[in-house]
Amino acid sequence: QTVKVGIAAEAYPPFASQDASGAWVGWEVEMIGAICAAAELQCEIVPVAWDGIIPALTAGQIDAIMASMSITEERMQTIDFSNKYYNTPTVVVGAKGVEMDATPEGLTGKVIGVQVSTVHQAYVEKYFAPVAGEVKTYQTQDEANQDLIAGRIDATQADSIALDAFLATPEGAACCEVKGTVADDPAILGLGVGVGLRKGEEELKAAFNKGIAGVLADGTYEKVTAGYFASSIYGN
Amino acid sequence: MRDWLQPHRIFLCLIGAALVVWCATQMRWDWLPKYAPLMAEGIWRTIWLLVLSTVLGMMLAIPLGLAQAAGPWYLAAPARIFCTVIRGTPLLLQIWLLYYGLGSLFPQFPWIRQSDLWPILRQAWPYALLALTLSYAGYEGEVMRGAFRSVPRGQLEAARAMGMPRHMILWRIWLPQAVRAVLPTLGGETVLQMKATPLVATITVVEIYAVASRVRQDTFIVYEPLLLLALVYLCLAGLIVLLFRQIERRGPMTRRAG
Amino acid sequence: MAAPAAQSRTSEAPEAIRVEGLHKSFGPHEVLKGVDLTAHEGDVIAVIGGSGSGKSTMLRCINFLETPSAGKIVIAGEEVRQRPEGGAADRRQIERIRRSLGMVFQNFNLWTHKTVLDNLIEVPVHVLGVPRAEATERAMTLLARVGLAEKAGAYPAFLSGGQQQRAAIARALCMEPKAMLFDEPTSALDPELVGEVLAVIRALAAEGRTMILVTHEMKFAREVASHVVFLASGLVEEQGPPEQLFGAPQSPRLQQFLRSVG
Amino acid sequence: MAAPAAQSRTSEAPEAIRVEGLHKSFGPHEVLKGVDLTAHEGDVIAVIGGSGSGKSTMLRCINFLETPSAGKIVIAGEEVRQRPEGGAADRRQIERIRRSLGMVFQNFNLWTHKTVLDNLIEVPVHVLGVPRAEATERAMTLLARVGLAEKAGAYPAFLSGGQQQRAAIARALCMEPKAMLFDEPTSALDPELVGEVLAVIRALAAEGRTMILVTHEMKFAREVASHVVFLASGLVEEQGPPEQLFGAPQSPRLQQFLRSVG
Amino acid sequence: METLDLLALSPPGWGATLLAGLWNSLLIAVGAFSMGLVLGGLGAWGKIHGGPITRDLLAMYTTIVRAVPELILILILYFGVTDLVNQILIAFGHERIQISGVAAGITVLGVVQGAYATEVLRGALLAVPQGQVEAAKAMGMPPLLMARRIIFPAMLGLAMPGLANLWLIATKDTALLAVVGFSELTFATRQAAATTKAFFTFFLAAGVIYLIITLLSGWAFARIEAWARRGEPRNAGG
Ligand SMILES: Nc1ncnc2c1ncn2[C@@H]1O[C@H](COP(=O)(O)OP(=O)(O)OP(=O)(O)O)[C@@H](O)[C@H]1O
Ligand SMILES: Nc1ncnc2c1ncn2[C@@H]1O[C@H](COP(=O)(O)OP(=O)(O)OP(=O)(O)O)[C@@H](O)[C@H]1O
Ligand SMILES: [Mg+2]
Ligand SMILES: [Mg+2]
Repeated sequence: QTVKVGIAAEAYPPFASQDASGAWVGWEVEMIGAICAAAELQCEIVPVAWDGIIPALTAGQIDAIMASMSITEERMQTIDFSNKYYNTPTVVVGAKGVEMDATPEGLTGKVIGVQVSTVHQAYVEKYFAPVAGEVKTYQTQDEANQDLIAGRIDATQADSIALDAFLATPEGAACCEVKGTVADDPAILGLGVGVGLRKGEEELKAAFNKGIAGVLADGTYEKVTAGYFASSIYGN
Repeated sequence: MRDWLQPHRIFLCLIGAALVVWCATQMRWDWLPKYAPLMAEGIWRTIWLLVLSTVLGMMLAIPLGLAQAAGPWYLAAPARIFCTVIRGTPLLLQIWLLYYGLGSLFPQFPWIRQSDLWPILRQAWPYALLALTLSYAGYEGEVMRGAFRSVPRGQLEAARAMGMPRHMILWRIWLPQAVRAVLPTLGGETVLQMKATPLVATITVVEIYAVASRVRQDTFIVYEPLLLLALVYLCLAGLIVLLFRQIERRGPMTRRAG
Repeated sequence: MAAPAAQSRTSEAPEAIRVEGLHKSFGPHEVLKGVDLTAHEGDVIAVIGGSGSGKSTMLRCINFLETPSAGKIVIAGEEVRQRPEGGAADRRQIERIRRSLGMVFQNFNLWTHKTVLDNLIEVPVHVLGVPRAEATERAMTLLARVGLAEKAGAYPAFLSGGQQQRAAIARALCMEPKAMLFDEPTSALDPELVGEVLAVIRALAAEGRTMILVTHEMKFAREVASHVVFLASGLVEEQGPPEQLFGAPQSPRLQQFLRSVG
Repeated sequence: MAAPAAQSRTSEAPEAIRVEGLHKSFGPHEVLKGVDLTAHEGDVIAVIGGSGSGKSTMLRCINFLETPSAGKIVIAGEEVRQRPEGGAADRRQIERIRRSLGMVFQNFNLWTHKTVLDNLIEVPVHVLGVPRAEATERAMTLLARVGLAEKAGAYPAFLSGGQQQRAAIARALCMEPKAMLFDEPTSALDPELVGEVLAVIRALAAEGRTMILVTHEMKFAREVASHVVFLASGLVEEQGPPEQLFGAPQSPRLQQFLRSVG
Repeated sequence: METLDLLALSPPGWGATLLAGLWNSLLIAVGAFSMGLVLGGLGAWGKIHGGPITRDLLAMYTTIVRAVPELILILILYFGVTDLVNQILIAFGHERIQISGVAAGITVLGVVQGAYATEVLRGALLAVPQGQVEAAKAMGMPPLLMARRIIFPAMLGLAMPGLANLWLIATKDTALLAVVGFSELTFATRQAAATTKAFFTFFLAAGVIYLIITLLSGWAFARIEAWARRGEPRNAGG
């Protein structure tokens, strides 16, 4: 029986995006193939819009979700997660020439932008919101980046991959720089990204865990990652 | 009160009550306490955005409609272009252009950044309000154009023949009759406007829809936040419908009885 | 029955309305081809003529509801300034002049969103600045006079044809204008009410007000008018005191027109 | 001038329209309080009465545009079935009956989005199934008859009052109905055209068509009618042949009403 | 990449994707708008001429359907109802079924459009002078013929601006269909923008496409309105 693996239909490069010819490419897309192979599952990729991805899972139209879905306590009450298959470091990027670092003291009085419903938002709300001037929430990280360029926020916190890509663009390079990596809080940041599964499907969960362990063990993980990133993104 | 006691109404109310009870008992609401303050804030933001943008938008729509229906070409043409462009491009794009386009020009001038206006200009809500107002004005300008056009000419001639000044004809004869003819349309457009407000979430203005979305994303609970959102919208839409029905009931019935 | 209006044409009284060489075309269709007409204060001028001969158009031109293609209109000695390409040059002038001219439209044009009473007091209260109580009182008196007192609170759509016409007449009277333009003011009225309107018009004329009225009822014209104008093919074919026009019509057109009256 | 219609009331001819005990109230206001009226084929019945006395309402009840509060309406021997709570019981029956009744409204009600010609051929072509060419020909003949041939392509809003009225008459005639209901069909017409309409009505009556017409012009009523009905306070106050009603009115109300005619 | 390269018709340009999205958008918009017109016509008629029960049901329809976010309607219809049906089918030993996403989307949008159209048409219907209708009735026109030949043309002029607005909203509301896996213009635009990071290029391109649709349809609507108002004299200025 094939396992239908749902991915978000919205582009999220470099993890999963559609090129102009309609083909799905990216780290996560390759990783799905690798993990399924290692887990000896027959997988089929089904793109579903982010808004419909949970209903699709619960209604049985897909069996698993691999769409850079962060594991959180709150979400675990609704669906199950496999072990993490990646976890990127979290950094704070700020405008050049403004004094700050990635600590509550350094961000006191600053306007911080963060993408809504991410672990970063949870982190910012816990550590920075009490001291920050204001916390603005964005629908996408791109919008937060735009506002950083425009000077309407002083800093933004996100995973290093998204921000590295931003700093690689001419506008990003001109305006901003990495201000530091935030202090770890395993309860929020440490869980990483896992495969989303219907509650109670222990067998499938075990299979995915086996697959993830497999790709990590046999070097496939490193090989795929090398094609996209400078260093490992598994986290510690 | 007595007309509420008709059998079919009681029946419908019972169905409604049963649905509510089922939703309340069979679904997950444990997230509610945590997000309640956010929701209250979101509802408030939705309401004032809606009220301000429709009132301001209508104030723009009247001259826009009038200019197109009866104005000289040098007023009609720009009004026409404005309405076409606003109605012709997605609201999201307009919000984007205003906030990330126009709005990000300001910070490039140091004197603006230093001025007293900057704390307002760096906020998102002025852009959200502006975009929503212009959008409502564009759509309603078109509706009002048709409405002004529909008032029978004799009604205006009677006013003119008695030497009413132009502005008075507009306020006392033309506008009331025009608005009456399109009240249901305007009611619908106002509900549409309510449902357009969530788009401002893309520029960090968090209203009720954005809160509901956040609950969904945070918890992966799908239907409950949306149902609560639907309930809020239902109340707001109910208010809008009631308001418009009240206006519609005032003044003459347009039909001969019988 | 009262004898035909005995007032003679008082050319010594000041001029109230003068129309000179009035032309009006709708597209290629020339309706008025040079109409001349003078009304002195206290005159009651009846305009008669075939359907479609341009009577309403002429009244509407006097009030500037239609822009004349050519010609001059002088109200109380004041010429209405026109722009060369047509259209009124001075809106305020027009508005001021119109306030001194009451008009009753052929199809009444009562404001549908206002009650009969509100139709009457609209202009006195909001344009002429009469206090509301005073205007209401005047309006109610007028409504009683035309037998509509009990319909004061009704909307026009719920009135009979004759009631609408009476309301329209009362609305024009309520402005207390110096001159009145009536377009077939008795077309929907029964003989009793026609008599009543006749009396009202006579009373107004006695006060020195000027009236131009279009009518199809020759008997009414004969009784009410101090001067009759016969319009045909866009021109004044014949005019004179009613006794002369109805008694001894000169032009063949008028003779034929009156033959049907019997 | 032709003599008053000489047709005597032919009670042998079959009954065309019968109204029995017709009541109609608008809210608390009772307009008709039990009107009885019978028209035989070929009859021309003139209804006269003061403004607001319910003449239009009666005509509108006869073809069910208003639902009678009580009473019976029988058209060509067929009773219009009514539901107990008011309203027509059988839509098809009403439609069929209405097709045999031409109606000319007091305010014309021409369809504003259709040209005069299209107004005329609308019902013949789309309801009665007359071929378009035939209907057009018939319509053009009628328009020529009422002197509107050149306005066939015009929209009603651009016509004079009398032209609209003539178009409305022609529209009703174009259906070739068995009976006609006219609501003041000559109110906006000059004397020449009134004569023309008179001739048309006479010709129709001679063909055996029935007509009920409301009018304020007593002379016209006298000339055209075979029978006159005087409506007052929601009741038929007096009726009879025109010579009798106009020559020797019995009731004080009618006497007073006619006094103003002089 | 240059702007023009980004918009080129063949990959790696995104032009073809956008055009395909446009075609899908138009398809859905036409479907939903037509369905809305039919529902709206019936709804307006029922609201004015219907009995008390019809009127109450229609009031509920227009209020609820307009108020509830389209997203929840489509989620319930596409996932909730499908799931329910499937559970029942499986319980009886049948195969699962799958509603077509497009059909579900058009249905939802059409039902929503119908609610708005109901109000637009109701206003226009009420504004038709009663005399126009009475003239038709008095000549024995059957209701359907009367609706088609007299009432519809007479209300068209006033209804046109409202309907034009609804149509334009329909062309843009199709974004919702992304949830059921349908790539229309808005979604294609976002996809292209997110992948290439050329936000302004693609959003402006989409804006221009929408503007062209608006101009074309605006022209068509204006023609219809002018035709509908051909018998009405213009209201000249103040
Ligand atoms: N729809 C209505 N609602 C309320 N009252 C009405 C309505 N239609 C008519 N009336 C009233 O009923 C009475 C009779 O009206 P109707 O139109 O029948 O009069 P009429 O005899 O035709 O008068 P006229 O000669 O002025 O046309 C009037 O007092 C009028 O105000
Ligand atoms: N707005 C218009 N556009 C085109 N033609 C018009 C317009 N108004 C009037 N006409 C035409 O001008 C002519 C004169 O119209 P007018 O209304 O002045 O006639 P009238 O003498 O008042 O006739 P009636 O006694 O029938 O009211 C008619 O042939 C009419 O069709
Ligand atoms: Mg006229
Ligand atoms: Mg009447």
